[in-house]
Order: sequence, then C-alpha cells, then structure tokens
Amino acid sequence: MNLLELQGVTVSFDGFLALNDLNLQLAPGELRAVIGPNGAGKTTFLDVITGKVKPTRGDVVFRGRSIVGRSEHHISRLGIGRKFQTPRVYQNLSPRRNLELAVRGPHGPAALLFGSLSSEQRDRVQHLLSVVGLERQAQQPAGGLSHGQKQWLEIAMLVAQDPELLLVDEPVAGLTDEETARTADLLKQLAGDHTVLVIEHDMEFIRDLQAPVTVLHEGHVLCEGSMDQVQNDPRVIEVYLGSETQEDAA
Amino acid sequence: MADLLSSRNLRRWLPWALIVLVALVLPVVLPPFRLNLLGRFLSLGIVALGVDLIWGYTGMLSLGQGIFFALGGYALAMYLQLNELKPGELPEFFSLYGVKSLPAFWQPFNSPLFTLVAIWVIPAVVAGLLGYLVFRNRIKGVYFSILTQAALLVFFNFFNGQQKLINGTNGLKTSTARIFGELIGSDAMQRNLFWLTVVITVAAFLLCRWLTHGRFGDALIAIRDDEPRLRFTGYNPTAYKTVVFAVAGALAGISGALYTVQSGIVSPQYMAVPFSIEMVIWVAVGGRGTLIGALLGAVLINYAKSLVSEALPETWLFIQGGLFLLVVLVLPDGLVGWWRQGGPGRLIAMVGWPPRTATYPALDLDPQVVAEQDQLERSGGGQG
Amino acid sequence: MRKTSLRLLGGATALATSLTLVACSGGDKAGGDFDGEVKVGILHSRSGTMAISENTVAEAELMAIDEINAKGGITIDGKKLKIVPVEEDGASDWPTFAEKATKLIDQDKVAVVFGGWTSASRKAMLPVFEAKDHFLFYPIQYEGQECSKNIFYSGAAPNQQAEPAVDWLLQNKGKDFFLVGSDYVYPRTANTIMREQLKANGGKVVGEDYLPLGNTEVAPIIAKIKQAMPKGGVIVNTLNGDSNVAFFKQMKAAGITPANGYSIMSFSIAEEEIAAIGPEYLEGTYAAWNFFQSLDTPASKEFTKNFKAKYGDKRVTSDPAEAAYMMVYLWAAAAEKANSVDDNKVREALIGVSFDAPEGKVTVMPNHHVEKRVLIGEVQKDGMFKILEDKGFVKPVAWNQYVPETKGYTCDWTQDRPDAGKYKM
Amino acid sequence: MDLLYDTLFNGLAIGSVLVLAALGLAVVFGLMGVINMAHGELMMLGAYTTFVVQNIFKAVLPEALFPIYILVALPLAFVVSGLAGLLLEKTVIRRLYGRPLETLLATWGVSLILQQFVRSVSSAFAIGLVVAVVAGILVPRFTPKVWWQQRWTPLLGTGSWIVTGLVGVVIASVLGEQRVFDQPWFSARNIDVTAPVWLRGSIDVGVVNMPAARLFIIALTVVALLLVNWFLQKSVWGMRIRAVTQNRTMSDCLGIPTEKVDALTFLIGSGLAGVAGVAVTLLGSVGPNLGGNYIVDCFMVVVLGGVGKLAGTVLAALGIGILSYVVGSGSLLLVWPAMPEGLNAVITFFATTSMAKVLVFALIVVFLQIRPAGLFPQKGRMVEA
Repeated sequence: MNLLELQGVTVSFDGFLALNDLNLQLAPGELRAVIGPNGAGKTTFLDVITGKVKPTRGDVVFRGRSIVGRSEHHISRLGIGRKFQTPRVYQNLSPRRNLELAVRGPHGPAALLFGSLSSEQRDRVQHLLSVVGLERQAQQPAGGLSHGQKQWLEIAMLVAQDPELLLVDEPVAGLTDEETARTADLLKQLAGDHTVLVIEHDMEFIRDLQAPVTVLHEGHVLCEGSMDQVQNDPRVIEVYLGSETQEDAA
Repeated sequence: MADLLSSRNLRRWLPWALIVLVALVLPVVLPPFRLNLLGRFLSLGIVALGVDLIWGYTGMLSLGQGIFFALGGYALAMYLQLNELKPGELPEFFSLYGVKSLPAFWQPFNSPLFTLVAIWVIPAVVAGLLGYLVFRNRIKGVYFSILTQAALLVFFNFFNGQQKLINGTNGLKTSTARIFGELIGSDAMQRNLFWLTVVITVAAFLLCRWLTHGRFGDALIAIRDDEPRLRFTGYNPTAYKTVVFAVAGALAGISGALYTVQSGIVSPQYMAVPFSIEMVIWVAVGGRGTLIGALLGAVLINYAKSLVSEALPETWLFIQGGLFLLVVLVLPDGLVGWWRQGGPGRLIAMVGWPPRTATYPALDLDPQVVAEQDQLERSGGGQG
Repeated sequence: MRKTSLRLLGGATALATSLTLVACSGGDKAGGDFDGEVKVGILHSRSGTMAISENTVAEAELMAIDEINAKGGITIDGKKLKIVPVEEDGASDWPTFAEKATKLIDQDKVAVVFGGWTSASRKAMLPVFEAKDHFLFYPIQYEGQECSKNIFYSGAAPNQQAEPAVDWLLQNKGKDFFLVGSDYVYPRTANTIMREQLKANGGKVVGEDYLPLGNTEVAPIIAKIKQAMPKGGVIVNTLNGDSNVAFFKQMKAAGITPANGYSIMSFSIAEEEIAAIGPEYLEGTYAAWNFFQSLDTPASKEFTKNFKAKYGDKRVTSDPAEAAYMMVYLWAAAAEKANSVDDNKVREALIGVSFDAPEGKVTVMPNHHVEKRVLIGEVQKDGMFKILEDKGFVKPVAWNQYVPETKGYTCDWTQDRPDAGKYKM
Repeated sequence: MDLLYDTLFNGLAIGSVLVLAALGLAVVFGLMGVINMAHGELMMLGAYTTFVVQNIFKAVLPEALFPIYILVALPLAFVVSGLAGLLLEKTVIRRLYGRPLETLLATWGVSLILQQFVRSVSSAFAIGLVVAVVAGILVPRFTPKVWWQQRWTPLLGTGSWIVTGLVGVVIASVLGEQRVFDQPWFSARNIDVTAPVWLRGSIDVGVVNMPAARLFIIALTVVALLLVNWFLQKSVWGMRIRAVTQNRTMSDCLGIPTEKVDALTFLIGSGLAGVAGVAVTLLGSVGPNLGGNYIVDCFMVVVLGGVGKLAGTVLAALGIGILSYVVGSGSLLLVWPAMPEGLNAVITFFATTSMAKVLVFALIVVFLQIRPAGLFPQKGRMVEA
C-alpha cells in the first residue's frame, strides 16, 4: 500500500491552475526527488499535502485516509513533517529549545505546561544537536546562526519530529559543496526508516541522492523515472533541461 | 564604575532590588494618598503582566484589555453594592431609574464566593471566547488589534448605555461600601488593600514566570516568531493563543478588581479606547518580553502621569505621545531591555570610559562569548 | 540609524520642554499684605472631551478668587487670609476626579473643593467627600435626586430649570414632546422627571432617544423625530458636548427648525456653546437658565465686563460660569460668617448665606442648593439670548415631586436627624 | 416605499461619510500595510484648515465670495493634511516598514501629540517651536565637523536638541508674557465652522427630503472615489504604486523610486483624510477630539471591506451605514408593526444610536467568522508569507 497518494489534485487560484490533475504515489521507505522549473507548482504541491492549501478538486490520501480539509497541525501529527524553502527556525529561541519544541511527543498546551521532557526526548535532542554540529551554539538565540547552520537546524527539527513522511523543500540552497554532500548523506540515511520527498533545483545533489525523480510542469506530472531516464526524456528537455544544461555547463 | 555598571550580575538584580524597595520601604515613608496611588499602580502592573504575556511573548497586540479589566472591577463592585444591604433593599442608584427589583444577573453577586471566582473567571471566559473566535480564523497582526479595539467599543457602549442594568456612565462606587464592617475607603482598609495588592502582584508575577519559563513559554515565543512553522510541527497555535489570551484576561480582571476597590469606583471609562492602548505603552516602556519590565513600566508611567498631571496637565499628552515614539523608534526593548543589553555601559562608553575588558578587546563584548559565559555561570549555579 | 533616532528623541524632548514652559508662563502675580493663606481646590477637566466646557468654569472660579484676594482676601479672626487655588485636572475621566479629590483633601489639605461638571464626575467624587467628611461645591445645573451633606449645589435643581421650562413649553408651544439626550445620567434622569411632569400636566412624550457622548451620527434620531412629529412639536434637548453641534447642524439641514413649527428647548446650550456651534444653527431655539449674559442688571454687566477684561474680548459669560463664580463668593462669605475655614463650621454657616450674584441675590437653602432666578430665553442672531420670561427667584427642590419614588421626600440639613438628607415630609 | 427611500438615502448619507473618512486609510493600509492611528487627527487638521479658510473669507474677502469658501478649503485641506502626512512618513513611518504593530503604536503617539498641539498652539508656542526645530537642525552646520564623528556624538546630538528645545521654551515663555502671543489659536474649545447657506438647507428629491450637506458629501465621495481610482489605475505614479505594492524588491530593481512611491502613497492617503475633515465640518463639531470620533468606525470599514479592492471599502461603508441607520432608527418596527413580542423587544432594545453601534460591531465580528479577510481579500500566495 502506498503511504501517500495524490489523486487528481487540482488547485486553482482565481482561475490560475497552480496544480492541474496531479497524481503521485509514494511507497513507504521511499526516497523521491521532485524537480520542475519555476512556477511548476512545487511549493503548492507541498502546501496541499501539509494542509496549507485546500485542493479545488481531487484527494490526498495518507496511510489510506483522506487528509483533505484537515488543519496543518493535525496533518503534522499524523506523521508528515515539512522543511521550508528558506530556513525557518524560531529566531529568539536557542537551537536546543527549537529542537525541544519540535521533538515528538504530546503538543497540547497542558502537556507543555504540566509535563516535562522524558529522558529519551532529552537524549534525542542532545543527539541531534551533535549530529548537526550545533552543540556549541546550543544556548544562544538561533537568529544568530549562519545560513547553513539554520538549514541544518531545521532539518534536525524535522528529524526530531520523527515523521513517517518528510517533505524537504530545497534543503541545500545556499549551502557549500561540503555541506551539500553531508545533507545528501543524511537524507539517504533517513530513507528506509522514513519516507522522504525532496524538492531541489540542484541536479548534482539529486544525482547524489540516487533516487527516482518526478518532474512537475505547469502543475502536472510530466514524467517519472531515474535521473538518467528523466534527463533523456525529450519532453523534459524541451520544458526544462534546456536551461539546465546551460547551468551544468556553467 | 563602568565595570560595575556593565556587570551582568548587577543588570540582573537591580530591577529586582527596585521592586523590593518599592514594596517594603515606600509603605512606611509614603502618606496614605501616595500609598494608595502606589497600590493602584501595582494593580495596574498585573494587567500589564497580561499584556506582556500576549504581546511581549506571543506577539498579539490586544487593544481591548480594558474589557477584562472592567469586567473584573464590575464583578467586585456589584458584590460590594449588594453587601450589607438589608433584605429587599436595592443599591441606591436603581431608584433613579425606577427599577423595582434586582436584575437577574445581579443575583449571584450576593455570594462572596461566587464573586471571588467571577472576578477572574468571567474575564477569562469572555477573553477565551473572543480569542477563540478570532484565532480560529487565523486573524492576527493588526487585524487582531483592530478587532479587539472594536470589541472594546462594543462593551464600552453597552455598559455606558445601560443605566437600568449597571448604572451606565456613572459606574459603581465602592468606597462607601463596607466589608467586614469596615469602610472600604478608610485609611486602614486601604493599607490592607495595598498589602493584598503586593501579595497578588507577586503571585501573578510568579504565575507568568511559570508560564513563560518552560516549553509553554517557548511555544509562545515560537508563535510570535513564526506561527505557521509551529503549525507544521504539529502544534495548534489557536489553543495556545486562546489559553494565553484567557490568562491575560483573568489577570486583567484581577487587576481591575484591585484597582476598583482602591480607586473607589468602576465605570465604563475603564473601557475607553486610550486606556487600553496606554496599557501597551507601560509594557513597551518597561520592556516587552520581560515580566519585570511590564511591572516597572506600569508603576513608573502611572506615577509620572500622576505627577505631571498635578503640575502641568496640558503637557501630559505630549509626553505620552513622545513616549510612544520613543519606545518604538529608539528603545524597542524598553528600559529593562536596554539595561540588560548593557545600555548604561554603552552610554558611559560614549562619554569616554571604554568598558574595561579582561581579554582581547572585542571578546568580552561578543554576544556569543557572553552567552556562553552566561551558560557556564548558570550551570555552575546548579540550575542546569 | 541610531544617531537619527537619538536626534528624534531630542526633538521630542525639545517639544515637551517647550510646552512645559508655555504652560508655566501663566502664574499668579498677586501680591499685597496677607496674614496667611487658605488653600482651596479647583478640580475640573483641563484635558480631554470635557475641557471644552470646564475650562470656562475653572476660569470663572479663579476670577472670583482673584477678585476676593484683590479686596484683601477673607478675614478670619481679624487676620487677612489669601485664597490660594490648588488646581487639579480631572482629565474628563470620572475615576480621575475621585483620585484628584482625594489628593486635594489628603495631600493639599484644602478647605473646600470647587469642581466637577458632569454628573458622573460628581457621583464619582461624592463617596470620597463622604468618606472623608469633607465638602465639594458643584456649579452645574443637574438632575437633582441627590442631597448630600458633603456637597453644595450652586447650579439649578430640576425645578429651577427643566420643570419651569417644560411648563412654559406646555403653555406656549404644544403638548407633543420628543426628548433627546446624551447617554448618561443627567439626560436620563432629567427625562424621567419630565416624563412624569408631562404625564401629570397633560403633555405627551412621543419619542425619546439617546446618543453616546461624543457621537455625531444623528441621522437616526432625526428620522425618528420626523416620524414621531411630522408636523412639528416640541423637542427637549439634553445633549451634551460635541453631539450638539452635529445635532443642530443636521436638524437645520433636515428642516427641523423653528420656522417649520418645531420648538427646540435645550438645557445644555449656553452662550459659550452657541459660539462654538454657530448662532445660525440655533437662532430661534430656546434655553432655560438662571443667568444670561444679556441679563440687564448692573451686577450682570459688571461680571461680564470683568470676565472679558480678564480672559479676552471675544469670550462670553454663561450660566455655568456665573454659578461657578458665585459659589466662590458664597464660600468666602460663609467662612467669614463662621470665622473659620474649618470645613464643618463653614458648612453649617453656609446655610442662609446670601450673595449679590450677577443673576441677583442668591441664598443657600437648608438643602444645600441655592435659591436662583429662573429665566427662559431665545437665541438671537448675535449668539445672545432674548429673555422671554423671568419667573423670578425659585426655591430649590432636591427630591423631585413628580417622580413617584421621591414624591413627598425632602432634605433639610438644619434638622437634627440621621436621615436629614432624605425624609418624608 | 417612502420608508425604503428614506432608509436608503440616510444609509447612503451615513455610509458616504464613512467611505470618505476611510478612503485614505484604506489606500494607505491596502497599499502599504501601514495602520495609521493618526488618520483621525489628519482629518482634524483638514477641519481646522476649513475653519481658517472660513475666517479668512469672513475677514478679508468680499461677502459675496463666502459661499465658495468650502470649495477653496477642499484642496487646501488636502495639501495641509497631505504635507502633515508626508512629514509623518519621512520622520516616523519610514523607519517602521514591515512592523505594523509598532507603526500602530507610533502613529497613536503622533495622534496624541497632534490633539494636544491644536489645543495648546499659540503664537508664542509656534514661534518657540519653530526656533527650537530650526536651531536644532542648524547646530550640526555651525559646529566643527569632527564633533560629529566622535563616540559621544549621539549624546551631543541629543544634548543639542535639549539645549535648542530649552531656547525655544525660553523664547515661548518670554513671548507668552505678551497677551497677543499668549492667546491660543484654537484652544481646547470646539470651533465654529459655519456651512455656507447653500449647504444648510435641504432639497426635495421625489418623496425624500435630502439635506444639501448630505448630498454634497455624497457627491464629494463619488468624485474622490473616481479620482483615486483613476489615479491608481491610469496614471504613471498610480501604476508605480501598484507595482511596489505587489513586489517591492522587483520594483526597486526596475528603477522605480520606492521611497518616493511610499511617500506619495502616504501623502495621498493623508490628503484624503484632510478632504474628509472638510466634509465632516458640515455635519458635526470641530474640535481636538474630532479624530477619535471617526477612527474606530474607519477601521471597521477597512477590516470589513478587506484590503484587496476599493470596492470593498465602499461596500463595507455603505453596509455599515445602512445597518446603523436601520437598527438605530428602529425602522424595522415601522415596516412590520405586528412582529412577535420577543423580537419586538430585542429590536427596541437596540433601537438607539448607542445600542445600534453595539449590534453593528457585533455583527462585524460575526461576519469575519465567515470571511476572515473581509469582503475583498487580497489573494495569491504572498498573503501568508
């Protein structure tokens, strides 16, 4: 059974079709990359899954249940986590506190007021801090971190949530080559236990991931396959890789 | 000298010392009138704590705290109006409007127990309800501010217009009422009320500290910094905002009740638009996001207001307007924030004494180093 | 950035300080030989909505104090005492009035407080004066139904303004009445009284409406008036402050004017308000007061002349100003009579004290109100009143005799009984 | 039928005042996201301008010209309020873009200062203020340059302002000794603005009797709406304003002077407030508190209308106008005299102007439950970011 299934999802903003009859399936444990030129509807696609945008038509099914119409926090609790395009961390909280907020567990006001973190949760936070190398900065406001550190912190927050499905939007934008490689490793590690969907522009990075690729175009799935297959697809070349080859050359 | 001032320890304890001073020394020194003023300003500090919770921590600027403040005041005043009446008697003002029997919603206020609960529960429930309706629709930012202001006007107009129910513009007097046989307006009673206010202020402060110094507080700050993000992490900000708005409402109610008995009257004027905005400026001047700042701000500004209006009433609006501009443009973190960030040290540095540094010049002043040092000290202190 | 901010801050300081001095530049220059001082409190709104009205009253009080001081102050035990006013700002906020009253009594230890305008502010101060057993002089015509041991009322009671006005309207203008008022205690209570009075005397209330203080959207009220009396009738207006301007401007526009058969009687429109609203809008409407600037007596002319000399040629005198002016003299006379400024003694002495006020000889009655002259006037083009009827001096009645709840009650503080403030006759 | 026309006309009349008053606010809020709490005080400046113009006409110009003073006051009020707004934008609001709550507080502060300013201003005061400000600005010019590059420069800046401020105070208080200079220009009292005769009467149109002032305001509102719409849609600067609203960074890159655009937008919004100020002198009192009477209503209009389109503002204002009128005048009772007892009691309860306000606001809150972003919300992906 598929973990996530998008069935004919259409999103219309005032007549403009951001997503147009989009169908997509993700199997449990899969690592999937989604690419597409600007305006292909990648972010709207994530918005629909996470409940920020309601599809005009179609259905989103997670673990066999429709999640259309549920609010973001509800969907998140079902096990879908999201990392944003630009790193979004709580600027005035320290990385440790950022992670403590994100770590899996009850999230109601009462739980936060009257409960305290279990030792496993604490260990998990500590572990993640060391994984992303933020132990030294663990206590100062996250607003002071560098861009790369914020990206990593946000990925760590996503992992702390321990979702079944991770939606990762441009995780390596603005990172150095070394950091990019480490991020790829991390995502590969996560796949298997988790299902990971990555949106990225960086073709090198996607190749590194060695994952199946879905190409979006004008809100629609253009084709699916391995990186090599996709790159050789004439339709993809037509709409997209024309510019991509130039980038590769650069 | 500069060394002392820029010392972080000093920065931490000095505001506290000021509070202790205010609470302990002044009652002895001050004449009853000034003491009574201080008591009232301290009770305003409680409503300021609430404003700080929702604005300073959670980022929601409510311009309608006067609603809850007045509700608390009215609850207590209604009880006092009924207290020690002979059976069958009505509060005096009813006769002016030809009302013959006590309106039904007055009845429960015969009970002191009910009143004690109502003082904070009614405002909390009203705030919670109003908050829920607004937050549910993700109305925030200036929209929230404007809506709270509109709600304030609704309540103001209602209370102002209902002579027969609640004595309209006149409000309800409390100082000629008696409790335990003692006149509320008497000096002895007012002194007791001052101490009561001090105790409740401390309790409210501790409550807010508890709310803000844990993961709950972190969640509030997270809502302020990036609410949608928190939502995608599985939190329902509506719940948090409703809870914290209700708590702020309850604090406002308690504050209003204390203020009412110390000023002798509750009237719809407590729901006037400017008063509720003033509450924000207390917090802003004191330092939003710091509880002590909210308290200090409320007391300082109100004292200043009282002094200025005695001497030069015409200038108070200029000063107040200037304060709004000042805290927004120059002192965004208020006095306490400025103090904590080493403002005095910087000021002294301007006139010539560079702050004495122990190591490489920039290191002492580097925020990262400071933060680490802080952390070390804290863990050394056993707080972990 | 920071530099500019600081500069901005500097600018603000500059602004604030410059005002400070402007405000200070007044100050008193009275000299003369005095043997001592006696402090009196002056408590009016000098800021906020009510400042518009209350400034004049405060000015009239200060003028009376200056005049008394110029004549050597008050003489107690053969000593000349200078009256020193301590001014406080009620800020148009009722709780502030209570606060400042407390301050004047406790902190400044004043001998008496002159103050208040709105009934709400008086009601807010009342408990303070009662709790401290001190006393207040209140200069504004009001709704009655009150008789405090701790307040002296130098303005009109309802039977010195509203009731004779209604009688006059019934006799001369018609039986259908529409009552319009601001939404607070004076209009509400005054209208209650008038309703009873009309019921007793064959009039009819065809409509009644209230506007929140400060509200200026009067279209619904005008519509109601038109519906209730399309052919004309009597409108009694107890609106206060800003609403009046909107009311008269829009009434005129809607054709509800004296020319079209509407008689409009206002209880809160005096010369000062006419100047602010514009006489064009008010010409031909009526008002009932105890004093008009146009009152043709030497005392009245002297008062107006002095007032203008002190505060400017364009200024006008009015009933509230006169009542405020006169009460200072009444207090001074009583203090000399009691030979003390002690508040209890002065209060006893006040009853029976007379003064040749601008309106004529006024006398303080045992119910702490003042016997006053009742006048009915019509607004002229020049913003002054033509006096249509002079009902002479009328004794004040505190507890209204039309309202069933208070019918038969009276107030007499010379009586030695615990319920002297309100007892059955 | 009469009743229907009556209701429509009166609702329209109340609504059009609201449109006019809220128009500038809607422009500024919709295009710049700035909440201007001093909007009411800018209206007040417009009203005071009318007062001054009226007095000049009375004193200087032949009486025959008096009837048109209001037409002269309109553009002047636009200029005065617009310039005040411009000053506000340049000194305060510019520093606060993107921080709407701070802007709200700062403009509230400005509104308090403006209120007290018209109460206190006298010749002495004005001269003192001008001297202080001019001196303060000139100090850096006439002092050694190096002073302004020191560590203590900020202190010097503040100090020089304090000194010049004190100089201003001294001048003001010395002048204040003179009666001529001490007289406040307006004082705390309400001032008398008299409409010209042609605006005082009423005109019968069909069955409805329409006050001329109301008709004038309705016409003025229509003209203002048309002009603003034309300006935003058709003129070059209007285009630029819209471009900046949609994408500031991109507009900047394309060479649109965004700072000028901001200033211009604010100037127009403030100028419209001034025009509204002229209009309200025909209806109500003119005094320092004038602004406060309108501001919350204006905000309600903007919130209810949404910031997407001007049409939202118009619709919301008219809706509020008609509703307040219908509820406040109790006309429902006349239409349906035989209504059930309970309903009748409810309607009577709300059929005063005060209670109508309560009901209308409550209904707005209920409406926002259904459409949280108002009638015409801003659309697209940018909204939540």
